[in-house]
Amino acid sequence: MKFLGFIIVCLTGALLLYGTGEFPDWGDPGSPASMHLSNDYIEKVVEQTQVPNLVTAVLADYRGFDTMFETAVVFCAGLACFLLLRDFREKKERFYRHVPTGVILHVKDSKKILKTGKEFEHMDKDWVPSDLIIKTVCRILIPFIQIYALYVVAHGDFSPGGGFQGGVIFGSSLILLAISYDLKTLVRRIKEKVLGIYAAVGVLIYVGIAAICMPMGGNFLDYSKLAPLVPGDPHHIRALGMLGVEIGVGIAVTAVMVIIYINIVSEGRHDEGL
Amino acid sequence: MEDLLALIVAKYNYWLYVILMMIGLYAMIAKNNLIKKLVGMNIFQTAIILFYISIGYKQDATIPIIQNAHGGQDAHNAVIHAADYINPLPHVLMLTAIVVSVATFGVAMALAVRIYQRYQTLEEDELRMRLSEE
Amino acid sequence: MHWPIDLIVLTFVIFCAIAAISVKDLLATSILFGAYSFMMCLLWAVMGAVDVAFTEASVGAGVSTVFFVAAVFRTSRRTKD
Amino acid sequence: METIISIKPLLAVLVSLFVIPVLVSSSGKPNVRESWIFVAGIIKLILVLSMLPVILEGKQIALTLFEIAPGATIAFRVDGLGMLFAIVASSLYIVTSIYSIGYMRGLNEHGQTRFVCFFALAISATIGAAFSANLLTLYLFYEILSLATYPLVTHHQDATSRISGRRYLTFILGTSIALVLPAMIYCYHVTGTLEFSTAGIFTDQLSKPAATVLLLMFVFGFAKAGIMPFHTWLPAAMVAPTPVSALLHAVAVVKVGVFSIVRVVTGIFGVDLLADFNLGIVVMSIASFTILVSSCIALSQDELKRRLAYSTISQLSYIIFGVALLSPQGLLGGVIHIAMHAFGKITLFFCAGAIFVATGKKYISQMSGLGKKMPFTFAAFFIGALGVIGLPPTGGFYSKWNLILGTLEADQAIFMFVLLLSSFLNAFYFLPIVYKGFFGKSEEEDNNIPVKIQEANLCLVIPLIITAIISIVLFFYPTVFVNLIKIGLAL
Amino acid sequence: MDNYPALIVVTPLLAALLAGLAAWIEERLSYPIALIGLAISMFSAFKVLMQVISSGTIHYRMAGWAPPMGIEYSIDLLNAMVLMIVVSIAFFNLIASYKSVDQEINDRAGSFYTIYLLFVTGLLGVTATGDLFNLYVLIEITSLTSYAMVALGDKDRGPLASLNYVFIGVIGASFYLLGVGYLYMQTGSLNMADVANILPGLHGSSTILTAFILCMIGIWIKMALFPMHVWLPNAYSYSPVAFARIVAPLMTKVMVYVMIRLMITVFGYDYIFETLNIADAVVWLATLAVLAGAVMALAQKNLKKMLTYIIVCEIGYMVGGAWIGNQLGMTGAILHILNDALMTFALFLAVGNMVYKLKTVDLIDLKGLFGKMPWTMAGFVLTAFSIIGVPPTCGFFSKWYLILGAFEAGAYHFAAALVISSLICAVLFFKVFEICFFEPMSDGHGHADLTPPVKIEEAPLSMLIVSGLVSLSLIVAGLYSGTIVNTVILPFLKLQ
Repeated sequence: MKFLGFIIVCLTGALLLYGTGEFPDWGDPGSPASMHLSNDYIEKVVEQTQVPNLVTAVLADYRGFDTMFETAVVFCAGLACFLLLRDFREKKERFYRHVPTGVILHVKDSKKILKTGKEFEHMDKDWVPSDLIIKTVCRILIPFIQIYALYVVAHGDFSPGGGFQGGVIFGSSLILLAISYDLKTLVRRIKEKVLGIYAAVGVLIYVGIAAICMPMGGNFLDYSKLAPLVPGDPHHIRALGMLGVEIGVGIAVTAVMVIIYINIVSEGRHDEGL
Repeated sequence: MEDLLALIVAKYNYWLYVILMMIGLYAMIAKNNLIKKLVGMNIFQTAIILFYISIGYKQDATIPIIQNAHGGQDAHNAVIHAADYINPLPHVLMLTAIVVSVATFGVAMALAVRIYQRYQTLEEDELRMRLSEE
Repeated sequence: MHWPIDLIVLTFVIFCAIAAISVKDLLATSILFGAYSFMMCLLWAVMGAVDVAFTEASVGAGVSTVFFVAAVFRTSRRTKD
Repeated sequence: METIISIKPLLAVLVSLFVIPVLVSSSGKPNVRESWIFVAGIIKLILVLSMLPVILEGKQIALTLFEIAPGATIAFRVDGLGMLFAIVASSLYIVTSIYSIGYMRGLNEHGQTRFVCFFALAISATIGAAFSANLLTLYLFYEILSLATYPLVTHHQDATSRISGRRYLTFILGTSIALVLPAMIYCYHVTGTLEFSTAGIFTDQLSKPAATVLLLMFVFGFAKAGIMPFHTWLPAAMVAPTPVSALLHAVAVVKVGVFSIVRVVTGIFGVDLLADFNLGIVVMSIASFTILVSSCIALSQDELKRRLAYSTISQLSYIIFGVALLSPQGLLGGVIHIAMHAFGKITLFFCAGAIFVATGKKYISQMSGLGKKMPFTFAAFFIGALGVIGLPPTGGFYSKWNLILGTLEADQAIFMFVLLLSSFLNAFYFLPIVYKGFFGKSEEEDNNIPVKIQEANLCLVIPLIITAIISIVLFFYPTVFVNLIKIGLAL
Repeated sequence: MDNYPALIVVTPLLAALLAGLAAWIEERLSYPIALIGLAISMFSAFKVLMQVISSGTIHYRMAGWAPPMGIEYSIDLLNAMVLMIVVSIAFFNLIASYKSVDQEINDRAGSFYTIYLLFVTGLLGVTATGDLFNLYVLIEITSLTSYAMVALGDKDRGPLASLNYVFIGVIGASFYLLGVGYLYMQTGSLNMADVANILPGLHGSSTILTAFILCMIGIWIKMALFPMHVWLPNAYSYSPVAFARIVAPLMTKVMVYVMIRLMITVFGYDYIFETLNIADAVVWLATLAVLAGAVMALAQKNLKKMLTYIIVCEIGYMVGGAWIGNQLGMTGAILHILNDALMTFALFLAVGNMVYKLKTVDLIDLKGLFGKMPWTMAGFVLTAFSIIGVPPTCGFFSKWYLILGAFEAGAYHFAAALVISSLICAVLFFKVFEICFFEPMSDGHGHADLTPPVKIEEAPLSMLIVSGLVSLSLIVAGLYSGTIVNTVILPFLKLQ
């Protein structure tokens, strides 16, 4: 196997190098890649869409169709992880910490469930995050991260960023919550059902905005036809359309990231994890 | 010497992406551990992304965000030279590619966990042994 | 003319890649993999692909690494190769 | 030659297909089921006969259904040959269905509904083959027939029938896919058409070697014709219930094979082309080899049906032989032998089945003295034997007479001796049975128990008497068939 | 300006999302939603097909941007036909799936339908799109959904098969992506038509050659051409029946379509068959694929596995036909996309019915099936004949065109392979039939009083009806293949 792999790899490498032979020099402004289409984009985008961040403009408008399916891929990944890993059976053995004394109880049979609260607190089998410093720091940190995520989503038109990055950051803030406290905290905060619905709704926002353009008399995704629906300067309607789309992407990505994390880390039981 | 240097400068990016790609592919084919294979897969994909980004790069040009176009109106009187900005298209494509790769990665991880649940191992030869004795 | 930086980062990237697939501890692999992604993202930032770099920083170096660690946490950490 | 567009051929093919659902639905009530079979069979016969006068006037009936590619259509065309074959098949179908009722009920076979359904399917495929206007359609029905007869051959669903079913398919399906299909597509590739025409479809595209290869591919490919060495499926297929052997392996299946070869020789290559390349001699030698060898094998068979099977093989080769003579008399004798042999051989098979049902005896050695028990059966057997041997007063004589004239006409006198020799052989392996039957001593007589007549039930006896009578009648009035052939081959 | 081209792809996507919502809120809703979505999509596909036949190629601009800046759907006769096939098979399979999904994945049915719809969306998009990168994204959607589904099927082997599928699938897709990158490097465009316009100037270039090879290898891996087929049998035979019934007929065929699209529209005949001379090698490869697929199928003990290898063999037919390099061969290949989709669908429907009753379909489990499930077996037999290539079923006619093409190109080895493979298929299927027909072996000459009648236990009506209809459609498609060729395929090939 190793040898065969080596042969295949060498062949591929040889083929690719052979292909690079006639490449234009690296960063050559005159190469066809940077002449044919890109110039059109660079010169036309701002006047056509009022969005200075070319990448966002091309991503969400000119090639918005790609991005829609990209979001669908993310949604699909979340769904796949749910389908593959989620199992609803309760785990047999459980651990509790008696808060006043700090004694740890190990409950074997699944029937017996202690009421967690002031006296007992549920704790994970192999992950014991009871460190005060980490908890506090994260508690302070997380809101800022989330605000930053929102900024990234909202400001995607003008600066690097956009729905996807913002969504990932927001999702990782939630994951941070799960890591610094424990998985139960996160699951208690955000129900699985809510995540699932958000994931679907996020993509729906995108597809919905795109689809509304058709009854409005435009092609699919043609934001410019949305002008009558939105108050304000019709001049910026495309920018607004992109913003809406980006928000949808953000929501979906956030939800999916959390779903994937939860399912992987708890083997789909949603009880214990990192 | 000079021209050799020039040649290296001109092309090394592409060569290095080829090397990265070979590393990834080799890991995917020859490695024994499934997680390692996944790492190889990711390296493979990032190598392709690197290749695209290298296509998009343009000398003496800045990032593809039009300056002083905020608000839009004054964008009209600001003249835009195509030569000043890097080609945005590959970036767009690669954003999509990254998303796809991370989605695949997540699913693959989930699969790996499932396999471990079932067989208690991720080493390919052991898995093959288990399958044959079943 | 910043190709030297570029070249240095590239060598780092390749180093990280080889290390990531050759160490025997999967947790180490995951961290090296994060480092690899971060290097990659630097590289792209140098090449002016800010959005891609941003994404890679948040995804490659961020979330994927977390997924990776989670998966390693749920499976085995040691490996033969 | 003027052509009439009519849907009759299609109806004649479809009628027994349409009846199949009815048969399935009435599987619980045997009498209803069988009555439907008769209705279908009679309608079919009427449809066929209703086209007869038109054909005799020298017209043709044509119907094009689908065009697959330019020149390759699924179409029907009724001409003399097709008509001849269709009449034989559809009339014998009715007789056989009477017979099969008696047989299947007499032996209390299982799966009778399945049996009759596939029987109906097979007969429509046969009629379709008879009426097909081009090689593609012919191939289509040929294949359908092969597949429809498989469940009939393996009707008993036991180990032996499994083996013989395998052999059946291997030879029939295998040769048709491996030899006929490429040959047919090659013809289309060369000429761009597959329509039968008495002049042949090739103008000058074929070199002699190519023509030889193609012809051999066809002759061996239509393995239903039982040319050696692709004949072994026929004896194997004798495990089937006797009505199947009777109708399918004396009339429908094997004759479709022969008919296809006749079509290819006269319609695709054209007599003249073959005469120019002088390929008739090749086919003739193959055929005569088959005739002699299989006759000799037949001599050595003790099981009656197997002996009949081998005699069928040799008789089929008569037909191919006659066609390969490429002379008018030869063609006439060969093609008319389709009909003559059909009536003769089916009588023989009926007798074999009747004997089996009545006495459970399969082997000739057990049959001495049976003639006194079942005189009608053995009389019919005698007539059938005469027909197959080719002696007056049976139709077989007419065809064999023409064949011999054909050999002289094509001045192939050597081959005349083949015919005569094989006739002697036929006589050797048939007449002793009759002799033993009537004059031999059965074990009852040995322990001198008085022998009383105990024929099989009427459903079995009547058909074989009918066919025997017909094969005598054909000796005196062969004119209809002769005219059909003359029209069909424009002799 | 009608939006049917967009609707074809978007309705299933919308339906998928709604079904995904319903899965969380009211699970019973997701099935009707899926059904409606596919119905609308099928309707629009039909409208588009009619429109294309009557008035030529349709160009639909996403977001109204003119290509090459925007993404464009350009739907010509070929797309329209394949779209119609894909969506109608998806729809009918959905009807048949209701019961089997109940049986196999009773909880999470909603999520199943969501993934199912996403998969269909991906296939439709792949077929409809006129943009090279968009194609990649959609291929990824189909692959991702199939990974999930494969893992969902067999509890033990599923995940492993799926993970191997992931690795190979990612390699394939990445190769394709690389190829597109190389193309973009030299042409600077991603729109198929635009690239096709620029390419002729660059025919000599080694980069373009590399791009071509990479794209082809990627697509071949995805369609499981012979040496790269290793992932297919496990993946397809371990996936749940409801999904196997759609992935087996459609995935590979759509990939074949993509190959033909790249060959004809993007790179062009004269590049492939005149500038490069690799066609003969590929035809040899296809010949090998046909034979190898058939032989490997012969070795299988499990019906599903056997059928998957038959798919591998059929892939060889289409690749060979497409690469023979004459009109007849290409006609045969395109016609076989339709016919093989139908045949494979019918086969897996029959297998689905068997699995529904028997749970496992190892060949030994099939004893006496003719008695037990007569209708299912009738459909199965008909389909088998079509694969063997018995007229008037459709399998015969595509074989007819392929062999004609092979003769015309003088590729006699390919013609021989076709004939041999149909012989092997005959052996295969009659092996199965014998088991179903003769066993358990009835001694005593099979007389009525000795063989007790077996009672009929058939699959649910919904599955039966669908499989019956599809099996009959094989004959219809066969008889009208002349019409199909004359109205769809030849005009399309004339345009190129």
